[in-house]
Amino acid sequence: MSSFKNAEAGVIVDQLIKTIQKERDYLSEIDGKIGDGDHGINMNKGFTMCEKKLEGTTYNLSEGLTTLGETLLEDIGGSMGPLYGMLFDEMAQACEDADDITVDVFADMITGAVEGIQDISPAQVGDKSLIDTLVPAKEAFVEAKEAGKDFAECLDAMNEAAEKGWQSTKDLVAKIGRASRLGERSRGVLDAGATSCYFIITTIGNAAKELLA
Amino acid sequence: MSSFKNAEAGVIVDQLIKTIQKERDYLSEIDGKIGDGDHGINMNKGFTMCEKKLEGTTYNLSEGLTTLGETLLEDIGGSMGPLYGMLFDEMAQACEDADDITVDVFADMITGAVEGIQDISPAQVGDKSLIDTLVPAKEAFVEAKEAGKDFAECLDAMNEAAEKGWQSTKDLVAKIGRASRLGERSRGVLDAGATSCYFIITTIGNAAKELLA
Amino acid sequence: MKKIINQPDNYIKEMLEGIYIAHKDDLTCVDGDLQVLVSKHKKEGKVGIVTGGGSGHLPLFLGYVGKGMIDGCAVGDVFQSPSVDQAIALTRDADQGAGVLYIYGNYNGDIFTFRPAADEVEMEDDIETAEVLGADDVASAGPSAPGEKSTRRGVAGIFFVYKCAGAAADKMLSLEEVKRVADKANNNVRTMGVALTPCTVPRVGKPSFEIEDDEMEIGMGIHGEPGIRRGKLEPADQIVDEMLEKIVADLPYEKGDEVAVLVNGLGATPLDEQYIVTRRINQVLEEKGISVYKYYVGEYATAIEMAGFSISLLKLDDELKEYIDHPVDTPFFKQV
Amino acid sequence: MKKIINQPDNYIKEMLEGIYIAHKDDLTCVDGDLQVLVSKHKKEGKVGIVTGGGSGHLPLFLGYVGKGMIDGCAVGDVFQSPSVDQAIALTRDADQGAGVLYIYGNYNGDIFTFRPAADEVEMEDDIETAEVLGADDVASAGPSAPGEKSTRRGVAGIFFVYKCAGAAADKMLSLEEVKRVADKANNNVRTMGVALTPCTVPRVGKPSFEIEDDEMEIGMGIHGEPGIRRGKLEPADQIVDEMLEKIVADLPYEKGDEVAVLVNGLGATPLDEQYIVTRRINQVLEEKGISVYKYYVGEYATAIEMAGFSISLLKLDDELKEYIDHPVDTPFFKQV
Ligand SMILES: Nc1ncnc2c1ncn2[C@@H]1O[C@H](COP(=O)(O)OP(=O)(O)O)[C@@H](O)[C@H]1O
Ligand SMILES: Nc1ncnc2c1ncn2[C@@H]1O[C@H](COP(=O)(O)OP(=O)(O)O)[C@@H](O)[C@H]1O
Ligand SMILES: [Mg+2]
Ligand SMILES: [Mg+2]
Ligand SMILES: [Mg+2]
Ligand SMILES: [Mg+2]
Repeated sequence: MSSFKNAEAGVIVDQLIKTIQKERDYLSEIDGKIGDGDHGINMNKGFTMCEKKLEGTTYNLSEGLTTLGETLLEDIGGSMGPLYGMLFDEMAQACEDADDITVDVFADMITGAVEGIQDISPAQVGDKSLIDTLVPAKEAFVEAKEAGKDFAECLDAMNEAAEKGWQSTKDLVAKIGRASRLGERSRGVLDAGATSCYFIITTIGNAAKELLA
Repeated sequence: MSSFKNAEAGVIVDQLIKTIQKERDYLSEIDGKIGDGDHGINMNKGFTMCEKKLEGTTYNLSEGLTTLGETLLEDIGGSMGPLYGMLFDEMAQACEDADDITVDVFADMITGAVEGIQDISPAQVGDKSLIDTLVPAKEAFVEAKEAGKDFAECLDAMNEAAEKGWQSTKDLVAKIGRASRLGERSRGVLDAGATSCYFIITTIGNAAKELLA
Repeated sequence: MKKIINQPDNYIKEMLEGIYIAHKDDLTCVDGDLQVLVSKHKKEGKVGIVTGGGSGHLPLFLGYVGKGMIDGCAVGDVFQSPSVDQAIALTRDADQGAGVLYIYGNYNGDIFTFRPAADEVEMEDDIETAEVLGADDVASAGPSAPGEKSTRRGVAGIFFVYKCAGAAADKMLSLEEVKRVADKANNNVRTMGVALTPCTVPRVGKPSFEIEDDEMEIGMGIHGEPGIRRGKLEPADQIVDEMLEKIVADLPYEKGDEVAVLVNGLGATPLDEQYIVTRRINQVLEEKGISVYKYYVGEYATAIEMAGFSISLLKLDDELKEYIDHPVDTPFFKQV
Repeated sequence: MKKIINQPDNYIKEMLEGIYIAHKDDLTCVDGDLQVLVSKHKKEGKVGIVTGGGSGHLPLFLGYVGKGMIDGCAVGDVFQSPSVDQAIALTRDADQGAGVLYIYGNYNGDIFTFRPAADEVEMEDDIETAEVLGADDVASAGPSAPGEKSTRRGVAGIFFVYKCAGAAADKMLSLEEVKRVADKANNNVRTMGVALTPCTVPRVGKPSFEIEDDEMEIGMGIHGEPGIRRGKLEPADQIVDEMLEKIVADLPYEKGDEVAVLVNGLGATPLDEQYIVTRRINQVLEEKGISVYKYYVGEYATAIEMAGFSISLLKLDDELKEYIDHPVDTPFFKQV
């Protein structure tokens, strides 16, 4: 198939919640190396809060993402609440009028995700943040689409680029966030936000592929 | 000889100061077991302060003891300042009018020492304090004198009793001072004050014997 | 983690419950949200001053809510910013008809919280707002070029910004004027800290970093952010000398200047040590010909149970002196 | 020993130098002896109240010297009584023509200090004196029979004795009356503490005792004197419940009673935890039908850098309430 139904894709949000819950300790562990060790805790708190809000309701993809974005924005402080809050909010807006999530709609969603973050954060690729996962992932998707690849192939390209971007943070010196105070000492370990962003992107990518299959 | 000159016995005070300085760490170590670990520090501070006051002056036994008692009383806080302060003050008073320190004068001195302490402290033999060294030492001296022993023999009896009294504190449960809060937990170790008192008594005893010889 | 707490998840909630109980005549919360803490003592027509940020720094931030200082605080989880919604509710409540000034530390999360909140209340409620970002930590980054955004983080020096701006607002100055005073204090304050031990965020459960038994870290931030030098613990006087050297050179504070000094304990360091430090600061400043108008010594901005302290200098002029002297009555800080 | 100090031998001297610098308008020393600290604010005809004891408990003891509270303090070395001579000089200075009340903790060394001093000034200077010995720690010994000397040690509860007696003196009551008020407060206050970590006396250089990473000791004294039970660290609520059980039963405090509560941090324990504790105290007292007139929360009587806290309850009547409410202005404690 070349698209999937918005109405049937609420499951993508469920998968996101499960993934973050599963990776909670790993995310904190990574954050502990050059940050303050709470990234998994923060993320899990927000995503689990969203899970509770969604419980017993029915929701399509855009509604699920809206709730996730709002929960992060309204109830979760720290850097992550606003950053991921904006990301999911923009993704939701990009698909709220679409019955079918096509490759074009998804391109708008991932582009919106990047814009949502960049709206509030000055972080650039190479600063060692979630941007290092997100921006290449978006670019790979858009390039693949422009090269005429089908939706599933575009998602593969996105997933691959997300992983590469994530791994690239290992050799970077942090220029943003807490770790930036460490200077050279921040080199040699992965960035926590880039890691959670990798899980988020690939979870969405894989879940979307299943819906396409 | 059956007596020694007050005028020549200032050396007894010198010996006392040296002994306490030498035993500083040992006294603190013992105090550390059931007290707060500062007994050697407190004692050393007072005795060294007295050393400084005496420096470059000439003094007989009663003058030396007066300075020692006053220093402890005036400048050293804690329990030890007043207790040993009174002890040396009373010893000094008991010999200040004597040119010769005879067995009778010394009996008055050691009796005064006990009274000096008991004037301010309710501690009894068996309470695990310096009283457990001091009182038997005094009693042994007085008994020996009444039994007609000579001065040196009386001093031997005093020294022996001081050691026995000191050692007796090991099996006692503290009923006074900081360690009394420990109850049964205070049994099994020597008392710090009884230890310093043993050093003080036997230093005086031995120095006096040398002066008699 | 050796703490007197219940479930780490309830840490903030239970702490705030205790605060509202102990200070029930002076503090209350907005719409039942414990994390939106405001003074009970309103003053019609006064500029509202609000703040916020992560918990774990008591008496900072909420401790300065009260008469003569600030009006409210959005309280985040430990070392976490509060949410945008909380900042909005706070601003609405704190507005007493003359606009609201945000004073908060220069941290990512806090900026992400207060800027959207300001946009919202300006649009929705027509509340005029302004902001001043505390950025006093000389160890956290180099000075910024004139007109450029500071990359320094805010630490204990924000106390002086609250103090001066709070007094200006209490004297019924306009929002523009109160912001000017806050900016002046902010631009004239510099801070540096030293840490001896780490702290443990309850929800994390383990120390924020490791440090040897004989080491200190000069310049460490109040969340355990790395400082500028880790080395063997030195005598107090040497530590003070090194810190003051950096602080004084930064503004710079010069011969003939008059300053207020804040000696701030980070949590576990006893007052005794803070006064030993005060003594040395006085010696050094005297040598440099800088005179001290007033000392503040104690715990003003902590890092949970971290051992260490910070020194803040505020350069004074006649106007700031007047504001420094202004009386304050808050549950956590009083000046008669 | 991880402390911000210079030579341990100079600890007290340098700490006091810092205090005199920071509070130069309010505090001074007698005859150049830094350890004899007095208020600069005399009040002719007022009963003088003085205290003293070992250092290491800031703001206790000297921190309460000032308007509306006490007049002076003889400052000993860390955990050591001051000397008799210092107590004498203190008393002479503090006498404002109406006699002097000694309020100090029930410790050997302090008794050995103040009793001879009182004898001396009564004989030599014709100063009338009286004494009240703080003995509020219910964990330190059983209650004493009526008329018998208490064997309990004095801890944080002495704050309430200063507060009430200080107010009574400030209202120009006679020595006899001020002593009566001090006795009343003293007889109606009970305290219990819990410690999580030891403290290190600078001149000793090593911790006062050992305790496992997951252990606490309930009832420990403010010099590290052993408590009544050592066990695994428990949730805050359980610790509070156990402490309150003992405290409430001791006086006993009964349904319908009104109390003031002091939640006191021992040094390293953050304010956050003290407020979590406050919250639980309020729940328990509410259940028991005991109402709280006022809470005091913070560091009032520390044990250098020990982690832990104590709870003190003061049973109030109308007279004590009036004294509790009386304003105070000291460098370390202010009540508006
Ligand atoms: N300004 C920013 N822009 C983009 N990403 C950021 C920014 N600040 C922080 N991050 C990301 O946030 C991650 C840390 O998140 P988290 O631990 O939850 O927050 P905190 O740093 O407040 O503890 C970093 O690894 C980084 O990827
Ligand atoms: N009331 C007392 N009477 C007699 N001896 C006492 C009394 N109180 C304490 N001591 C003695 O003091 C010793 C401890 O002295 P030291 O460590 O110098 O003082 P502190 O207990 O104040 O630290 C104890 O071992 C005990 O022998
Ligand atoms: Mg983090
Ligand atoms: Mg001792
Ligand atoms: Mg503290
Ligand atoms: Mg402290």
